[in-house]
Order: sequence, then C-alpha cells, then structure tokens
Amino acid sequence: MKRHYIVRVISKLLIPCIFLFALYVQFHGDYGPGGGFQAGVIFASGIVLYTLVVGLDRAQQAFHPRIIEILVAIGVLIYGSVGIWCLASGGKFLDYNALADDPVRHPQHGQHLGILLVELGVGITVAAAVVSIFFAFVNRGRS
Amino acid sequence: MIADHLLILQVIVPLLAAPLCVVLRHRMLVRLFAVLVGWVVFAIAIMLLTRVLNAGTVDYNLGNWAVPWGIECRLDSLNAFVLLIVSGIAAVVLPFAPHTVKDEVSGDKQYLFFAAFLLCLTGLLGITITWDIFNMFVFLEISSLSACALISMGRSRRALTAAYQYLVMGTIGSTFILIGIGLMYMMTGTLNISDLNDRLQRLIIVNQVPMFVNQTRTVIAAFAFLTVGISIKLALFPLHAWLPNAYTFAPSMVTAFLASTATKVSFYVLLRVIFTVFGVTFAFQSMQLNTWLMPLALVGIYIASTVAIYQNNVKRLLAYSSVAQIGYMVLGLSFVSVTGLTSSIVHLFNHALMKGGLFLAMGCIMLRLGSVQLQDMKGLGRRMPLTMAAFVVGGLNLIGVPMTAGFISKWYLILAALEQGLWLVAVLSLFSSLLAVVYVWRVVEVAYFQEPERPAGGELRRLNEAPVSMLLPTWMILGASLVFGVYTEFPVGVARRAAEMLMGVGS
Amino acid sequence: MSTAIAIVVLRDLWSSVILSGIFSLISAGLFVVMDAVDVAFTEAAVGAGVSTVLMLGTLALTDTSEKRSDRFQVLPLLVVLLTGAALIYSTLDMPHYGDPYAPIHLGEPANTYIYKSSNEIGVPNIVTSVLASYRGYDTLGETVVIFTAGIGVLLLLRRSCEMDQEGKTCVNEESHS
Amino acid sequence: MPNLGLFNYWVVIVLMMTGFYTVIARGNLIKKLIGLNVFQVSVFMLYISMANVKGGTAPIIFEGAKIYSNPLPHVLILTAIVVGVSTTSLGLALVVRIKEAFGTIEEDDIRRLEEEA
Repeated sequence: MKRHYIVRVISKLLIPCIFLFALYVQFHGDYGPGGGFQAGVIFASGIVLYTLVVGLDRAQQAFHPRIIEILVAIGVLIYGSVGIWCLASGGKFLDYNALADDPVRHPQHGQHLGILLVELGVGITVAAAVVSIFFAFVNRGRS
Repeated sequence: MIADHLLILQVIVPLLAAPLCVVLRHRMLVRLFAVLVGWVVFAIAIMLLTRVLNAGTVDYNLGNWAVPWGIECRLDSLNAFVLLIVSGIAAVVLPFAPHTVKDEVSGDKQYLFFAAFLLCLTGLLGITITWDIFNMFVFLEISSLSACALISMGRSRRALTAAYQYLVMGTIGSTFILIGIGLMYMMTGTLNISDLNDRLQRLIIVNQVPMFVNQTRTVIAAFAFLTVGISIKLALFPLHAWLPNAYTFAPSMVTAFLASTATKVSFYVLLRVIFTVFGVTFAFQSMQLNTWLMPLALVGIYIASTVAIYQNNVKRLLAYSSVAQIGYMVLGLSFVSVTGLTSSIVHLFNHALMKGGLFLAMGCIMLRLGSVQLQDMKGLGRRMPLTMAAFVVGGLNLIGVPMTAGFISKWYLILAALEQGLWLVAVLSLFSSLLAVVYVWRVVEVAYFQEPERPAGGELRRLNEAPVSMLLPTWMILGASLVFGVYTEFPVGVARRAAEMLMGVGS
Repeated sequence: MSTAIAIVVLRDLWSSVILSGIFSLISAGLFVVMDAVDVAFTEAAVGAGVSTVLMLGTLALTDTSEKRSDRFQVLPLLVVLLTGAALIYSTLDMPHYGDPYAPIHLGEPANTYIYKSSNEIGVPNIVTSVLASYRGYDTLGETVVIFTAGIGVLLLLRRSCEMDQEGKTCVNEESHS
Repeated sequence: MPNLGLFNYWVVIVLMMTGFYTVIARGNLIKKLIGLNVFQVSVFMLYISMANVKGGTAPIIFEGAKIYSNPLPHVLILTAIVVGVSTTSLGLALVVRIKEAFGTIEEDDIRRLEEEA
C-alpha cells in the first residue's frame, strides 16, 4: 500500500468525512432517517477503510482490539443502565418520561434524553462489534 | 420498590451481567460472578412463582406504554413454571462449570464463554416472560445465536459442523416464525399476544359474514408457518436433524444446559402459540392439529428410541432419547385435554431434571475418562461409583420406574389417553418404555458387568471420582427428580393449573 | 429478481457474493420506493456493506468456487414448492398492496404511533420514536443480538493469546490455570 | 383483475423460495449462507410491502403530509436486519473454522470425512 499515493490521499480525505457523516447520522436520527444503528455501521466502515489503507497492525494500534471489545460491552451497558436509571427515577424499565425534570408537563424532555442515550449505546455497540468481527476475520487470515 | 420490577429484572440481570463479564475479564471473577448471577436469577424466579401462585398473573408494561403500543411482559402459572425450570437448571449448571470449561475452552476465552452462556440464559428467560410475539422472536435469536457459539466450543472438530447445522436449521426455523408473525400481523395489526387472540377470534367469527369471505386463509398459512418454525426449534420428530449432533459434540455443560432448557422453552412457545394466540377452537377444530401431531409424536418416539439403542456414543444415545421424550410431550398436547396437557407440562419439568442430571453425569465421565464411547466405559461402575449411580438414577427416570419423577409424567400421559378411550395409544406409549429399558440397560451392563480392558501389559489407569463441585450439582438435580417422584403435589399442582388455564377451564 | 436467480445458478462464489451485495442494494432501492427510508438505509449499509465485506473476507480464507454436484435432489425442490404454494395460498386473502383499509393501518397501534407520537415523544421521525421508545425493549434485544454475534465470532476466530502483542501475559495465564 | 394488487407479494414469494432453495439444496456452506441472506431479505420485503399505503410518504412527520406508511413494520425489520447480519457473521466465522478443520467447505466432502473418522 505504500506506493498507492492516490488511494492513500483520497482515503485520508475520505475517512474524516465518513466519521463526520456517522456522527451526523447518529444525532440526526430524530429528524431524518438514521439513528444509532446506521451510524454505527458507517463509523465501522470508516475504520475498515482505515485498516485497508494503513494495514492491520497500525489499525490495531489505533483501535486496540481489547478496547473495541470493551466498547461492545459498554454500549449494551449504556442501554441497560438507561433502563435501570428509569427504574431508579421511579418509572418502569425504559420509561424515559421518568428522566424528565418535570415528567407531568414536559415528558418529551425525558423522551429526548432517553432516546439520545439509547441510540448512543446502540451506535457504540454496533460500531465496535462490526470492527471487532472484521479484525477477527482479518487476523485469522494472517497467521 | 424492587418487588414491582422483579419480572423485568429476571431478564435484565443476566442481560447486563453478560457485558459485565466481558469488562471484568478476569477468569476467577467471571466464574464467581456468573454463579452469583445464576443464583440471583433463580431466586427471582422462585419469588415470581410464589407470587403468581398466590396472586395470579403478573403484568409489566415496558416503558410504561400501555398495550398495544408498548411491549408487555406477563407471567402466568405456565411461564412462571418454565421460568423456574430454566433458571433452576442454570443455577445448578453454573457451579458445575469451572472444571469442564477449563478442560474444553482455552483460558483467555473463558470470559467470552461465560458471557455467551449468560446471553443464552437471557434469551431463554426473555422468550418465556414476554407477551409480545415479535419480542419473542428477538429473544429466540439471542438464545439460538449464543447457543450456536457455545456448541461450537466442543472439543471435536465435528462440533463446528454441528453448530453450523444448528445455525442454518435454526435460522430457517426462525425465518418461518418471522413469516408467520408477518402474516398474522398483516391480518390483525397487532403483536401483543392477548390482542392477537382477540382479533383473530373476531376474524374467525367475521368470516361467516359474506363481506370477508374466507378472510382466514392468510391466518391458516400463518398458523402453519409458526407451527413448522417452532417445530424445527423444538426438534419435533421429522425436523430433529440438528439435535443429535449438537448435543453430542457440544461441551458437556452446554449440552446439559441446552438439553434441559432450550427445547423446553420451544415447547412452551408451541403451547403459547397454539393455545393462547390461536385458541383451542381454531387449532384443533378448524385445523385438526391433533390428528397430525399424534401420529408424528408416536412415530417419533419409536424411531428415536430405536435409533438410540444402536448408538455407541452415550451422549448421542441420550440425545436421541431426548427426541423421543419431546415426542411424549407433544403426545400429551395432542390429547387436547387438561390431563394430557398436565402430563406434557409435568414431563417438561421432569425431563429437564433427568436429562440435565444425565448429561451432567456425562460431563463427569468426560472429564475423568476423556471419552463417552460405550466401549471405554467398561467397568466404570466400580471406577466412578457415584457418577454411575447418578446415571442409573437418571436412567430409571427415563424408563419411568415408580417412585421416580419419570413415572409421574408417564402415569398422567396414560391416564389422559385412557380418558379419551385411546387404548392403542396408551398401550403404545407404555410399550415404548421398554425401548428405554433397552438403551439404558446397554450402558448399565457395560459399566457394571464388564471388566475394563487392560492395556497390553500395562496397569489400568487409576480414575478418580469426579470433583465434588461437579458431583454435587449432578446429584442435586437427580435428587430433585426423586423427590418430585414421591412428593408430586408441587409439579403436578402447578402443571394442572397451567393446563386448566390453557384449556380455558377453571380459574 | 434475475440477480437472485443468478446467485443460485452461478458456481463461482466471488460472483455470487458480489451479486448478493447487489441484491441487497437493489432491495434497499425497493425499500425507498416503498417509503421505508430507515430500513433502506440500514439494508444498504448492512446487507450491501457489512455482509459483503465479511463474505469476501471469508472467501479469502476459504475456497472461491463451488464444487459441481451432479445429483439432482428432489426433496429440497418439493419442500420449496410446498412452502411457496402455502405462501401463495396465504396471499389470496391478503389486503392488496397499498390498501389504506388494511387491518394494520386501521385502528391501533398504528394510529397512535402516527398521530400522537409527536406529542408524546416529540421526535419527528416516527420510526425512531417507535424503535427507541415504544418498542425500546426490542431494540435492547437487538443490541444484545449484535453483542452476541460479536462474542460468538471472537470465541470462534480469535486465536488464544493473540491479544497481547508481547505474548507474555497470556503464557503466564495459561500456566497457572 | 382483482388480484393485481397481490402481484407485489407474489414476486416477493418467488424471491423467498429462490433463497430457501439455495439454503436447503446447495452443498457449499457459503452458498447456503448467501441463500439464507436472500431468503431473509425477501421476508423483509414482505413486511415492508404491507406497511405501504397508497399516496403515503415515509413516516417522518413534516408539514403538508397527511398519510404516512405504517412505521411499525419498519421498526420490526430494522431489528430483523440486525438479527440477519449477526447470523451471517456467526455463520461465516463457523465456515472459516470448518475450512481450517476439514480443508473443505463442501457439505458432501465434510460428511465423508466425518464418517471416516
């Protein structure tokens, strides 16, 4: 890959855009199509492209498999703890209304917060899971 | 406060414990943690069952959305009972784990193994408590994907192909279920189980009015797809191809867990879909489901038991016997009577105990002997007396000898057959026990009445009895099957209540 | 549709994998036509993207062409025809495509999702509000499914002791197990 | 032609059966997974077809739109897509391991090797 300047330069330009787009999709899911799941996949595809360009070793230095693996778990934990937080705030499991400061008059605030956090959890899990699956396949092929 | 949320905690505790395992990572910590989670889950299940028995069904609306908008979880005497079985087996199997897992899974992957195990438990519990048919599909997938990963951890390379076969068959099954759910949803517009039942009944009644001529053809197809899909998951006789390999090659602890829970939960799903979603009238009067199921169950019992007799791998022998036992459960269902259903549900409970115990005993043998081939087990009765005694107890259960739990379920099955005047069926199911005698006897004969072959010139390898942490769970679970063979009020009582509820009689 | 048939006929696995990617992409297009933008987005990213990449990765590790088997199997064909017939039979009573009076569009829960969600949740994208709030528990399950897949693949594919590049920690772990 | 409105479903069914046939008739393990994919995607189409309403738009609320297609099947299918890709990735991982262990990914060859062992 060292000599493929065009590929390297274009990807270097492209990868930040992909990450940015992923973030857009992540946080704009309330208004347009998209959400945590799609954003996660796009984010992961950015990392996959990075791996293809710089090679597995450097990619794994930047995104250490152990950390990725923990992130997969963290995403699920975020989702679950939002549910638990709702329990603790006196609501039912995943009852985001309970998260609002004023659940009676402005339940939407709680809903917004809940959806945001939950989508974040989904995004993290999906991105990390896809990347770790990809790394697992590539690693297997090397040795 | 926690008491109100027990129902959802039943699923959430193992669900969150799984990612925590990945974060914890340390081998000892993860092991202890998993055992702890297993016990907590079991304790919750006991509390829930007592509550259901005392106060009737328990509801929980997730996100506090009323049905049909949100997802509902509901517990009645049937699924509370299944919950008890699944979590009980998990609580017993988890302490059993360390020795066998150390043997079968490499050290730095053990936390993943336990995480997968907890996920499988989550999936099974989730299927059991949910009252939303699509949610059921989601948890079904959690349990079957994690089960597939667990099966593939077996020592032999054939574990891989077994897992692949399980994955493909399972996915076909769940896609069929998905089609069935889709068709049903199309005709009713809802996914909640009570709502579905309501609207389906209305469809069937409206059907008489000319405006909706034959509106039910789609529903009939939905019923067919759901039944076939679940039957694949259940490993009902002609669709059982995945089961023997999966049970034979999976790690011992996984076999013990799956054999005593996964098919049981599938059977629960079958009951739920047939009785609660579609209703007795539709399933058995319009569709005549029982005329299909009864011969299938009987043929399944005979063929699987006969095949079991010719197996030389004892795990495989027990796997085929499982296929036969599923036949008994379905046979009980096909009588469409309270007694028949009681026998099915009691057998669900008893078979979970006996097969769990038997496969745990196999795990002990695998650990010490390194093989479960029949010819290697010669003289094992004297070399590992406690383990083999456990096997004998389990075997007696399988045959259905009086004073064991197995006897109770057979008794009710035959009672149900006689109730309907089906003499032939009663005689046939009694006679099929003889086949069980044959395959259990084969193992017992080899283990107790044959001398172990000494390696040429050398001394026989000394075998230690399995460690206490493995023997204790094995005996606990088989001991329970003996206790419930004598004190039958508990399982039979709960099962009868559940059966009456399903048939729509009594409370 | 021709793509799908080509997938079955072709022996060369590279082509079938690429074709299955194309198939997913076309179906994503169809989803857009049928007003399911969120689903289309996901299908394009997942079906055409992730699945194809993983399949290509697998091909790189295994064989690229399929062995020809001469025997013609009757049973699978029979099963498929039977299933297909059952499905066609089921369509005869279905509400027609786009029929606004189909049961799923009338009454609950669809109407509340459409007309009340902006008030109850305050999010314009109804799919998001149903996904994350009304049926949030399903989505939790979905996240767990992905997590399960991740764990399963790691269990299967990660070689023991390859996590640490130095390799010293895992040797120790093995020895005192 | 009263049944023209069902044409969409029939195409979907043909696709489904194509995928299903690939799964159960083909001996190559990867091909089976591809077939499974096609099968599942076609089922997704069944769901999305039923969600559609004539004259409706995508279920994102904006000024001027009155009729929306039904969001619930979309949500269900989003979940199902995720389940599908999870299954595929796990299946592929198994295929890789099978290739390493048996040296082949043809069902017939594997069965022969298993019987020899």
